[in-house]
Amino acid sequence: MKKLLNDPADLVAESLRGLDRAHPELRVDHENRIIYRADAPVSGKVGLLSGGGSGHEPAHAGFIGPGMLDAVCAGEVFTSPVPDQMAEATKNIDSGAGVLHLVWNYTGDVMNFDMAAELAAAETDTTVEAVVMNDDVAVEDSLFTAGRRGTGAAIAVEKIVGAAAEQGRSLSELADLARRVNDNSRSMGMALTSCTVPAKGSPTFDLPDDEIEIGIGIHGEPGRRRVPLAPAHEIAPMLVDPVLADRDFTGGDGVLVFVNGTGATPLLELYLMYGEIAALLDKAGVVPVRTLVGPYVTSLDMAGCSVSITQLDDELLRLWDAPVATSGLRWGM
Amino acid sequence: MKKLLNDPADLVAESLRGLDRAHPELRVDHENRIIYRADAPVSGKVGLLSGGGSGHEPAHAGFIGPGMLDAVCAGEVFTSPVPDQMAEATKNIDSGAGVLHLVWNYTGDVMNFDMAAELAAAETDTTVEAVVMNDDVAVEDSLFTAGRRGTGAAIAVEKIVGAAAEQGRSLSELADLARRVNDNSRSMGMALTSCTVPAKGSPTFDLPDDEIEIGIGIHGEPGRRRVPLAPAHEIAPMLVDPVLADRDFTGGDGVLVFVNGTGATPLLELYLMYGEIAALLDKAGVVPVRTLVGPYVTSLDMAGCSVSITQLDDELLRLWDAPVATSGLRWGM
Amino acid sequence: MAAGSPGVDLDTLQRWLRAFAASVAEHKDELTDLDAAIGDADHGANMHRGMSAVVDALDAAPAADPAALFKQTGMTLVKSVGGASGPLYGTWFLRMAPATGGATTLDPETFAKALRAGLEGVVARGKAELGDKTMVDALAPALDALDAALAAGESLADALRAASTAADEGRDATTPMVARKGRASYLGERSAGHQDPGATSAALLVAAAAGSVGGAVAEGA
Amino acid sequence: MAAGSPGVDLDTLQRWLRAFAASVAEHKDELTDLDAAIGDADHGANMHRGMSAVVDALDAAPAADPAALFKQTGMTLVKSVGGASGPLYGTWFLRMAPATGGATTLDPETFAKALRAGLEGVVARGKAELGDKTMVDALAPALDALDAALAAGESLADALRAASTAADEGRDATTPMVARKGRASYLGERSAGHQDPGATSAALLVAAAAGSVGGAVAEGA
Ligand SMILES: Nc1ncnc2c1ncn2[C@@H]1O[C@H](COP(=O)(O)OP(=O)(O)O)[C@@H](O)[C@H]1O
Ligand SMILES: Nc1ncnc2c1ncn2[C@@H]1O[C@H](COP(=O)(O)OP(=O)(O)O)[C@@H](O)[C@H]1O
Ligand SMILES: [Mg+2]
Ligand SMILES: [Mg+2]
Ligand SMILES: [Mg+2]
Ligand SMILES: [Mg+2]
Repeated sequence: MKKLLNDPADLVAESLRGLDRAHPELRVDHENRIIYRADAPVSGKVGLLSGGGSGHEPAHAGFIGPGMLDAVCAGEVFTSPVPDQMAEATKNIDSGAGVLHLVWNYTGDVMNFDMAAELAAAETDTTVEAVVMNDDVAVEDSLFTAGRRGTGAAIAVEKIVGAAAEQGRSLSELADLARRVNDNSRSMGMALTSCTVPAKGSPTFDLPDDEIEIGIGIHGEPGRRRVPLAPAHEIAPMLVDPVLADRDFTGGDGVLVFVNGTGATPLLELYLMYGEIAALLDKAGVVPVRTLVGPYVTSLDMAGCSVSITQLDDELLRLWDAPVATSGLRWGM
Repeated sequence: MKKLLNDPADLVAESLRGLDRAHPELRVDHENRIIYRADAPVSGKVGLLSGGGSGHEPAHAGFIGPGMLDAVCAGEVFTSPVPDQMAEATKNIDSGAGVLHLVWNYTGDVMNFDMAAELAAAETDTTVEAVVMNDDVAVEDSLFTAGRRGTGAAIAVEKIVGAAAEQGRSLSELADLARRVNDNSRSMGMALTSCTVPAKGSPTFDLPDDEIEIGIGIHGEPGRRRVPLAPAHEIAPMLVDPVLADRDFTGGDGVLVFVNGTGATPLLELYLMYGEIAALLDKAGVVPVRTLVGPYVTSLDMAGCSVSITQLDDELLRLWDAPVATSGLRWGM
Repeated sequence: MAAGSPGVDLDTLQRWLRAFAASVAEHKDELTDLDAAIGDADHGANMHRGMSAVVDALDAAPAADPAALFKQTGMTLVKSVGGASGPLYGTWFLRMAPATGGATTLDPETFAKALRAGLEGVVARGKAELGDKTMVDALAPALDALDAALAAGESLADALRAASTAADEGRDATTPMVARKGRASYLGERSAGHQDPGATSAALLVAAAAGSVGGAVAEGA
Repeated sequence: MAAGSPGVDLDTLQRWLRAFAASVAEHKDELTDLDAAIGDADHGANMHRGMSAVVDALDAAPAADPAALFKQTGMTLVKSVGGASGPLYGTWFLRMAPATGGATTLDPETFAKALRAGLEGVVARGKAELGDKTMVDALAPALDALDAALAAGESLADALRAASTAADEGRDATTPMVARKGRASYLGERSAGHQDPGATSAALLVAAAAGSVGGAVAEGA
């Protein structure tokens, strides 16, 4: 395993140390591994909390700041953070308007956020709502399983809800909005290579040189199926078709298309993939009005990509375009 | 070779197609492979042109926009663009105030930009100045060689000169400023793994699992030396020490520290590296006042990092902080 | 061995937790490799981090009675593990605590009742049913075997040995299953053919009980 | 073979360029592999892209005379290659053009003079000296051998064969050199022990001349 680290057991703590120094606009509670907007709690604003395992950078801490999240709890690599962290963060970002937990749908994350909400309810008088994000169409029989995974759509949810929170909307309005953006979103991913979890020290799965994983998760969980390595113009429909089959995206005011790099994929290739994807959307009568291309939700050093599509309407478009100032997404300020 | 592409020969053209669709704020001349600010030429403003081989994304097109570059010429992967492209771009971004070529110091880039300037002089009445950026301290005997490579410092040069150009400064003032920022900057890089050039289809160099390259270039050129794989706290001084030995960074108003990921390095690790680097700077009495951590000048899928340090003063700090709106760097607008 | 074995005291319970921690440390890579095949390659690291913290807590502040020990262990796991296994193993011990009824020495029935309460907590938290390819597939048969053996008048030591055998069989039975809970469920049919990591660590937990609690009780008998 | 061989006509020159293009295509991977060792792994792709464009241009619009042919070839290379080799090989042909003096058939001395002008262009553009481990290390000895052979009264065919031998020797001699120009110079001492890719393609260029120009002239003799 070749990585820029010292002891793998210290990776998350040491990385947070660097993040803290690099971003004076954030505040890091190293003991609890919570990263805050330096000015949290923001008076009158609902606090937005997310988080999850580490290894997805810039998610999650890269999306803290005006117009997006107020705090993030960092877990070990690919391991959900724990309820104590979440409860502590919840307390500290509550300005009295309540706190919204934006939870990526994984068994661990959901259970830990549940326990955190129970703790917060028992220990403080903070009102907490939780919205679970589950946009990954790779999981087919979601009814009798852990359900669909939360993947790229979270960026749209967190950005749009973040903008609405700055407007002073109420906790329940924001929870509804989060659910609406999540319902409007679908994602599908693929991997060319496995990632290597530092604590394990070797690739999570063996993928022969001539095969790729379709429907991969963001933690190196194997995908739905393996197919032979194919050119980009054949891979693109393997991602776009299941997304379009799952929801009608032809209405509304166009869509947000997010082509995500999983870590080791050159941006040069991601743009090429976006070209292939946009051509498929053209054919399907789906109109991309906003685009995001880059490594935003990574899986350590995995090579691959995912596509997330979010149906927009006038309101969502305005909220997407609203100013945001985080290290991962920034415009208008 | 596992990559998201079709025919490697079409990679750059197809990637530009996706880039074009993803960024309505840019204009792409596909025949000449030139990417422009949509509103170029900007009246009264000196035009800023850079470019180079592809494979370094977001460099170079990711730095086009208000407050930074006006146009970029894209070459084949790791191959300098050609004079015709540069001459055409030069003509199209000249609003009458002249054009500054910001050239990354590689034999090919320098010769092609030279020929472009000759072409532009012969064919139009555009005044062209060129500044060659050469910040890489890995190249030791630079006097009798092709000189030091242009690497991470270009981001500082292009950002700072871009801000000054928006203020309406003259071509010669901007050229002086570019030289000053370049002189104020030093860089050093390392690789954990080789990149794979798509047209070649296999890694440029073999690097055993227990060795790393110190002083690597941004095109997978082998570095100055190979050393055994080491923990991050031992790698950091291999980068920082030669930089600090080459220039005194203790004066002025602090420094900009730029920790660059070469492509496949997780941001989690880059932040850890920044923590190590910042600790070394503390010891050396060098004060980071601005920080940039992320994959800005990549080498396709190479895993590794580089550190660039730029001495700032009051003016450079203000220009660095000035608004910029590019897909790679954005703040204040 | 006759019925009416002596109870399980605090010391023995601590030995159980230490034995489980040692067993997890020993099988860390195996647990992670199992998780790599159908999950995210962290179960070994997760359990090791958690049980190391449990042992640290034991060393730092010995609990006053079994209830306190279980509570401290559960809270430590919830605080230090994360992921799916943290809340589940954490809940297991947290629910065991009140089920001891404050006793300082647990008679076999109380110990079995406490374990059963733990399992109910796991099921309440994770909603897994038998056959979903989770830790429940090792824990539930183990507790059934324990109850049955105790009901048949066997000693706690023997009953725990039976429980451990049942846990091992339950763990092995997860291999052909198609996962319906947790991360492995994303794989659908592809999850079949792989042993569940959580069922594997759960079998280690029961084996540790058979080894230390069973052993101590047997010695004490 | 006697002195006073017949001149080199347009057809023969075109055959030279096509032969070089074919040779580059054949050695593409070798050139790239050499560049991978001390450069950036693109020399084969660069030269192949350029010479394919040159052949396309020949097919599309045959040049009127040698000067036009060289100019078109040089411009095509400058336009299509990029990197270091594009401006250098481009300049080589661009500088050959005026040195033909507008002749439709080049006598051996004029051909040699044109090649020499090409070399001077390469040196003016790239500032490489002999021993810097570049294409100059193959080209300069080749032209020296050519001039010497012609001065000794040998036929152009023989003189080009001598030039090709000298180019090959010059190419081989780059192996122990420490690069002082181009990308390989970044490696310092580590560049020694590797053959220079540009010197390798340059030797192919001279060999193609010996094969086609030399061959044609010999046939015509
Ligand atoms: N809903 C659930 N109920 C019971 N056990 C579960 C459930 N979900 C997951 N598990 C158990 O947790 C194990 C995985 O634990 P771990 O790898 O530590 O967490 P994560 O899946 O969050 O990475 C699985 O092998 C399974 O036995
Ligand atoms: N200054 C120079 N003068 C002469 N030849 C040079 C010079 N710099 C580089 N070369 C030649 O160019 C070759 C590399 O060409 P190529 O790989 O196509 O370009 P790049 O180095 O830009 O990738 C080298 O092997 C060397 O022979
Ligand atoms: Mg996990
Ligand atoms: Mg090159
Ligand atoms: Mg796991
Ligand atoms: Mg090269």
